Amino acid sequence: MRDNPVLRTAAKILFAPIIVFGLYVQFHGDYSPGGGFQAGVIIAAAFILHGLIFGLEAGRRLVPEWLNLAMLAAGVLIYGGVGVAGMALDGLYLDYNVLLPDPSAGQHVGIILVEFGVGLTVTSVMLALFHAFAGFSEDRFADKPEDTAGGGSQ
Amino acid sequence: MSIASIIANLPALVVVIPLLLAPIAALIPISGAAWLVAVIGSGGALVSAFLLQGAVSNGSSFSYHLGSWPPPWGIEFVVDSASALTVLIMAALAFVATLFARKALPAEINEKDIGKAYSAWLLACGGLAGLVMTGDAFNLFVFLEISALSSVILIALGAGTDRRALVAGYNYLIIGAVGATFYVIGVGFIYAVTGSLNMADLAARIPDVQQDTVIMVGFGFMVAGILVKAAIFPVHIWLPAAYAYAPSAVSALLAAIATKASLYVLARILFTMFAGVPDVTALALEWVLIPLAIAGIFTGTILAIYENDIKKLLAYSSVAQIGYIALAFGIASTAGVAAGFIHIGNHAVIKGGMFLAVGGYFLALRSRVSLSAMTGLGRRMPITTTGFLICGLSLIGLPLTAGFISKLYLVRALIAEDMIIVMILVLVSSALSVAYLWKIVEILWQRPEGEEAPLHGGEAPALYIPLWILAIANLWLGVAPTPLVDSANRAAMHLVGGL
Amino acid sequence: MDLVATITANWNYLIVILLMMGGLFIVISQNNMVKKLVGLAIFQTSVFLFYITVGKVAGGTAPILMSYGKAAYSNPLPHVLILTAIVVGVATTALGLALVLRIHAAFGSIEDDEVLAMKADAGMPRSKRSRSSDPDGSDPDGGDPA
Amino acid sequence: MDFMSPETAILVGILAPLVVAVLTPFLAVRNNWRDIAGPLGGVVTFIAALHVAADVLAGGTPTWIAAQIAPGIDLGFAVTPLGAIFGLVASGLWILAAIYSVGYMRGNHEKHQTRFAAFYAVAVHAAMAIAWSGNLLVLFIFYEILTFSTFPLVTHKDSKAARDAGRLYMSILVGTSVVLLLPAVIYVWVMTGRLDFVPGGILAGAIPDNVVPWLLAAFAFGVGKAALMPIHRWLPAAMVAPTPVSALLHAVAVVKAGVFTILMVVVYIFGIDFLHASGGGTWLVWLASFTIIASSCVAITKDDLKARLAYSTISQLSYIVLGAAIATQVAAEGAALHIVMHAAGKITLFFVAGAIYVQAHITKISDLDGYGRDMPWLFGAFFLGALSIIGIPPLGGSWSKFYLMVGAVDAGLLLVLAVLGISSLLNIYYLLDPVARAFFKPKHKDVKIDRHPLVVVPPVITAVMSVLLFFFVDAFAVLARLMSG
Repeated sequence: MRDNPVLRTAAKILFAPIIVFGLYVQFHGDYSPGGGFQAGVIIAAAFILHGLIFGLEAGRRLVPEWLNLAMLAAGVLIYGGVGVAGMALDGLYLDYNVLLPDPSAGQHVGIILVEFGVGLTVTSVMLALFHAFAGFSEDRFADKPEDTAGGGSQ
Repeated sequence: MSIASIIANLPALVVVIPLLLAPIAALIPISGAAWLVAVIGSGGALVSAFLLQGAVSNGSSFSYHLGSWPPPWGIEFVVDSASALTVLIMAALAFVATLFARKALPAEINEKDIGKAYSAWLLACGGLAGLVMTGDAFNLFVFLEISALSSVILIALGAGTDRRALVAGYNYLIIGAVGATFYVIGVGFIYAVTGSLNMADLAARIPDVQQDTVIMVGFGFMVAGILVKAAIFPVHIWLPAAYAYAPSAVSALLAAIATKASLYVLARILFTMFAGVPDVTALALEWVLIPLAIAGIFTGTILAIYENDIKKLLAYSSVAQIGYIALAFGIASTAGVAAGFIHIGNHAVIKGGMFLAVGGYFLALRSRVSLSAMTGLGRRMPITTTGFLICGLSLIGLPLTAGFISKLYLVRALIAEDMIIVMILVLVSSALSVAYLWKIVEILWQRPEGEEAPLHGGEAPALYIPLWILAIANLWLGVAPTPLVDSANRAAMHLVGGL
Repeated sequence: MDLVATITANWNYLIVILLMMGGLFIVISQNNMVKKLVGLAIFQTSVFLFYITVGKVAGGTAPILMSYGKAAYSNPLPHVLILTAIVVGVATTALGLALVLRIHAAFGSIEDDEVLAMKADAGMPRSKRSRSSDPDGSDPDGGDPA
Repeated sequence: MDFMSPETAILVGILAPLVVAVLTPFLAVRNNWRDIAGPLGGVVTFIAALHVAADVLAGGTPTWIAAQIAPGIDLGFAVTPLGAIFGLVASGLWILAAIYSVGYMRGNHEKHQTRFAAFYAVAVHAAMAIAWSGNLLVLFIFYEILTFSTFPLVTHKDSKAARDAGRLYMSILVGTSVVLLLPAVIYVWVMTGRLDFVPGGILAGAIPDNVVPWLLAAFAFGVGKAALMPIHRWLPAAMVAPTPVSALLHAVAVVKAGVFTILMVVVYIFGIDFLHASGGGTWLVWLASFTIIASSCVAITKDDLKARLAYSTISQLSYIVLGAAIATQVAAEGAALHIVMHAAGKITLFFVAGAIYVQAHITKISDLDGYGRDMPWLFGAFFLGALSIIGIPPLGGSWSKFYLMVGAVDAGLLLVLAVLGISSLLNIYYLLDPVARAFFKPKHKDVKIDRHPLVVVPPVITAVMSVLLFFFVDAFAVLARLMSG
């Protein structure tokens, strides 16, 4: 699909708007329908579209495997971090009221941070799944000497 | 992070510490460092569980509101003598298994995957702890899935040595997912009728709803789902393959704690959520749980007698022991439920120890440990084999070992409820279990030398020290069982109370 | 109420039951591992549908506090629960497919009965196995996962 | 003699054999040290047993509590008069058995002597703990440990036959104890809320009369070691073990623990009067009588010396069970005395059988013709031991048989008198037959005899003891009378 000019240009044009729309859904989650899960999938769709059109190696150059794994872990740690912050400020786990002096603002900040963490994780999980399944080749597991059995069994 | 806030947040810490350290472990490529993270995770959970058990040792119980949303809206962690005891047993066994994993996991899994293996390990520990702590029915489903999926990953990691681990993992995934979905359907029915998900709130609302059909169907789905996860007789088929082909450290972890959490959940469903409708639960106990438990005891023991692969043999014996616990809960008297909790503690220590010993054999023999491969190991690996023997004698219930205490209290509960036929069946099956243990002991010690599998490096202290911790625990719980027995009685009083 | 009225009244529950039992049947009857996963996905989707149907309040709009005019709102809780259940479903399916790929690499087939029939490899850990995979297939052609 | 308080005496008596067992592997560096440890431990234990018996004679019941297993039951020891008797027998005979086994093992050049000595000591430890156990649960615990610790002794030779015998030994003993004895113990615990040994019994009034025979059956068949007829097969099969083990099995520990348990249950759990009143024991009287006669007949057919002695033990054990089942004061005393008399007599016979094997490698009775003059001391001891078991006056055995007969008359069971008479006649035939062959028949198989003093001295001592027991029986008689409070 790499050499089909129509797809290439369409992909180039569409890439940015999809990301923007994803971010919109991410940060308007508390006013209108949206939130971490949906936004994460939309943003991942942009990267997958790019991977499909420009090939897996280009996709991996855009988001290398270690970055992908790091983003995944970072998302979960942000979510957990907000919870631990609540505990540190003498509230209970995931207690948003104590994050800021004014409880309703605290709730606001808490939910946005948590949703951002979720968004980050979902994006990197979807991307990791795509690369794992697309990049899976059986000979990697055949009797090749000392090859990594890694693969995306995430 | 003042000390007071730590104490106040203990119930959450037991679950949060392992869960939050899991992603960190996944990022670390060096196996030693990743193991350290795992030790910190399981150690932290153990300390919190120990403090929690201390807090409720006077029979009190308290609830912890996540995100300070009060129940019945918010998710609530319930800490009472029953849940604290179960979490403490699981955290202790998880910690010992993690110590064992230092040398055991790298020997069987590719170096690059070690970080991810420990991450799944911590997820499993955190998920199981959450399963026991949570007081919210749907949150329980989430923890059920967290622990199930991470256990599947851990089992499938055994593919490094035996490719059937992949099929075992796959089957566990399918059957576990179907079980969990059954549970969710049950919760859906109960939620549709009562409108609440909090267990304590449900216990209050269910009696006055009295639309029997919906309650009955919901109860049926929930119990069926949990029976699958607890590997009770007809739906236990995933257990032997899963424990046999998983890496040895994983078999020890799963054998010791995985099914215990589901059994505890079964007790909570039967004795707290549906306490208000005794005729429904009585029906399930008498016609479902007890017959299945007895059938499980006999199939497990008989299959174990004829099994040649040692880990599958121990897995079948686990099915039988789970049958004992389910039977104890089935008796539904305070003495019976107490016997169930005692055996949860004792079986975890027994089976954990035996799988650690078999792990030690596997790492020395470097090949699948079938009974023929174990000939004469008694002389060549004396330390591991004596530990294995102590746990084995505890399995068949030799006096002065933990197994004897749980058999004593189970038979006592049975006689008190004068279920004489059931008692005879239990005793006959425990006599049968002597058969398969003696088969192993004869092979370990008495078979003359001659055709013996080569040993690669003798016994490593890192492998037999955790085993001996559990062996000594076996003897300790056998001679002075009062701490376990008292907390089990308190748990039973709390759960079954005036029943 | 006669039969037709009950059916028309709660036809959505009928669909839930149809999907649920269909999915379960596929999981049990199918030999092919991927089809089992498809059946499992159908089974889980039926649960999502069930929760949403339970949550629907006749005439209620989306539970978002825009203006105070509208009185009736559908119950938001089932939707949130199902969001989690969907994520769990995705995770289960992804893990199942990953396992199927590895099984195919290890056993050369993903038919349940064929895989079970195959004798396990000698189970020698990687470091011990000889590198040369001899042609006569003493080492099953699928090779053992590295 | 009073430098030890009774409590420390219990502690010493129980822990000394364990210390010997633990030290043996370390002492194995020099064979002599290891071999001295056994008898030395025996002497220490015997002194402790004497102390305890003296205290019991003075009317006290020394107790020592270790830990609390369950509400109302603690892991502790309390010496009853019957316990004191068994303690004396076990520790006293251990000294001689230890010396004898050293001679035997060296004479026969057996391998694994260290493992043998260690498990030997553990078995005696279990026997002492059973003798002085504080309640039925502690007794059950050490009863099981005795089974597991004697298993390596029975399968010492590691041959196929030894392993089959071991398998039968384990399946019967563990099977009966787990399936029958344990529920019986727990049933008593549930019904009465206590398990300790009280003169006059704790079951009177706690359980309905029609349950008594079933509970007694659970105990009688639960205690596999008492070798009642249907569950006796493990005993002849265990003859494949070396003779010191058979001596230990038959006289010092295993079977004695079995009948001791049944006697303790009848006297201290059921209570003699309650059992007699409820008539629950009558079926056991007839089963024991049947066992006595049947095993004596089988003994006659056995040509192998040790097999014949094994079946003789089965019938002698049923004497004690018979005394318990008759459930009168005198019969119970007779049963208690028979524990002592039979121990002394039977251990002599086994020592002689082993000595003949070590010195002349003869196992068949038919081959014994004419060897009386070559081994005069051995056959003399055999003669005295046989007389004691048959119950001829100058020997100790006559006392216990006399008490049993008086007990039977008390209970009005005249048929039992006939049973005891017939069995004495049968005993005379199959026990004196080897002696008659050795002294009066011409030798038809000549074998070189090599002298081993260590295996000859112990049987002579125990033979003399059987005689002395006739004259100095009052200590044991008083203990027996104290038994029922």
